[in-house]
Amino acid sequence: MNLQTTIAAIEALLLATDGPLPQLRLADLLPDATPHTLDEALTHLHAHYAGAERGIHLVHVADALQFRTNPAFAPTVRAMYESKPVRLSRPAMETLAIVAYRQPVTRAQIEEVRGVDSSGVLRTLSDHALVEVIGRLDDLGKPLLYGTTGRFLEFFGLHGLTELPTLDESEADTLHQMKLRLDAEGDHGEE
Amino acid sequence: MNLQTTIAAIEALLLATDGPLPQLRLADLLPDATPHTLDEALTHLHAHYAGAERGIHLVHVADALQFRTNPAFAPTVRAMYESKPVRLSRPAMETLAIVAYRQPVTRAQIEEVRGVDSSGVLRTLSDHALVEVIGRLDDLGKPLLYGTTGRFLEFFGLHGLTELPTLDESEADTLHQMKLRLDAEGDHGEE
Amino acid sequence: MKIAQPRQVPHELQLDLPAFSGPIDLLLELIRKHELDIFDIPIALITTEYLAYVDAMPTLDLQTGGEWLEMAATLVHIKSKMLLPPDPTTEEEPDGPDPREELVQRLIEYQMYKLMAEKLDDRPQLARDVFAAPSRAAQYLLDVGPPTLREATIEDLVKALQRVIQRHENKPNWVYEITREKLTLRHLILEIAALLRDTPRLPFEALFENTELSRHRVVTTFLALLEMTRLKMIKLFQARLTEDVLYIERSVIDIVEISQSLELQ
Repeated sequence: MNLQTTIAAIEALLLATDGPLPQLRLADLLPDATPHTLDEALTHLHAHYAGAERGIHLVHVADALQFRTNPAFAPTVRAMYESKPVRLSRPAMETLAIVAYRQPVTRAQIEEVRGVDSSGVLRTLSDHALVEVIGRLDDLGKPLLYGTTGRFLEFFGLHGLTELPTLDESEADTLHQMKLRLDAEGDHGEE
Repeated sequence: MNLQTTIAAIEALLLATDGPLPQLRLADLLPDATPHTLDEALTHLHAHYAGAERGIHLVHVADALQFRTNPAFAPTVRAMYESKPVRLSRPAMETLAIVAYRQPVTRAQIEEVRGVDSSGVLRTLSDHALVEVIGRLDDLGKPLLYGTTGRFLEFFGLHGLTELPTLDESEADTLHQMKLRLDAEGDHGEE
Repeated sequence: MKIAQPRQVPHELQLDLPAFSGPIDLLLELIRKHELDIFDIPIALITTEYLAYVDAMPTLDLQTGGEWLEMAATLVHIKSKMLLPPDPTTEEEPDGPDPREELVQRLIEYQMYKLMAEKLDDRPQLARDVFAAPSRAAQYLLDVGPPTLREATIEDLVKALQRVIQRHENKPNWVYEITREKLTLRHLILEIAALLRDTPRLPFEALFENTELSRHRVVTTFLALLEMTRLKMIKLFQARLTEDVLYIERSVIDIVEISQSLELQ
């Protein structure tokens, strides 16, 4: 299978797929293309479906590929759907951030940080398949441990958890300083 | 709106559309593009998404536009659908459970129980031939009634609906109360 | 259709507190507003403002606003501790731990996750900022039949139902407008109709397979069968060879539809 045909075949598969298409599946579905040709085709497609002047972008989510609309056209696409933007509420977003950065985490731990009952938001988040129970803590009452799902990666267009946004330097620095100070004060008390 | 942006916007709309997109609707959605620019953009796109070396073709269906896979790749696309085992999402599973235990049931009744719009999941479930329309409720608007299919039984290895597992007493009771409530609403019309 | 309100902030409070997702969030905002040093919070000022805020909440009771009151209590407690002279009878050093320390720790930690949440929120989100092609499965299904499903067990289905049920158990506002007996009859007719939809003829025993056998159920099943026979929806008959088997046969096509529209008095 030559490069041009491989590119076209991948285009067709990506249009027809019912969700992100795992790269491994791609190789299965195109057995006549050599790994090298596949790589070349993907490189071509990544370059081709990208940038401000394209309406379709090829994105990588959790080891899978998907065509998505360029975020710049979100208002136009929403107008077509005649829908309001779906927004996670602030409490949901906070809870999700805690789960994402601290997983595995129990509900009690989340509530300790947030200071409010979080059972409702956790339920909403699992209804949306953004978080799920990934185990139980070996502790009194064996509380459930929550983690993020594959859908979470898909939702935020992340390749993996390592791609989670980090605090920028000044933010991280401020927080670090604050913690240091807190520790120092905890050790020596205040004058 | 310049030509390049118009082309990109149309690309985005055609990727995201749920069915053929009427040309008139396109003009509505892109009020900043002049008719001339729109024409030019469409001419460009028609030339671009065509030919043996493309996996995506832009086709005209009556007065509407749609991206379709190049028919040459139909076997590959079919292979993708044939072999890829799909996992039912949590919302799909829940909806399926409601249909199974509560059939015949209307979409409104399902949504009443789930608290969220369920048209998408219901479509997925009928795409998978797990639920189907089995009649219409003799009520305002004659809403469709959904039930499970033969494939549903096959999928779960059941000989008949009577083989559906029973619930423990308190669960059964809650379910029963849910039914009472739904039936009551069914009798008195839904809001 | 009803959209569930996020539960962690009670509905009544949410009206008045759109900006704060909880008491810690409110405290952070008060600190920001007054440009206070988080390590040296004037606890009297903050407590007064916090209480004023909580006081302005339209309806606050222990059920809906527990966390807000709890924080108020914590603040008042810290304030009282700071006002008290060090207790000479304890071993505590005069410059013992600052009573505000734990609160500060919580504020900092919360602040961190709040920042993370904002960053996460800035990413393009599916169905909000970016859109994928909708499922084109239907187009291909005509050719290839429905897609293969990954194995799921009947337990998965039951678990799904249990989730739905559990959610409902906390829902207070259920209306019962119709007597249980009448509905049970209707419900059983629908159940029998659903069974007959797939299999036009059923042995009587099939109606009780895998169901809890109770007197009430058996009696109601009989009533349902009689009612359905009366309405000419089904026929009852016995097999000639094995005379002990009672069969129920569907005698209409749209049995489910007909059953659903039954008016039972």
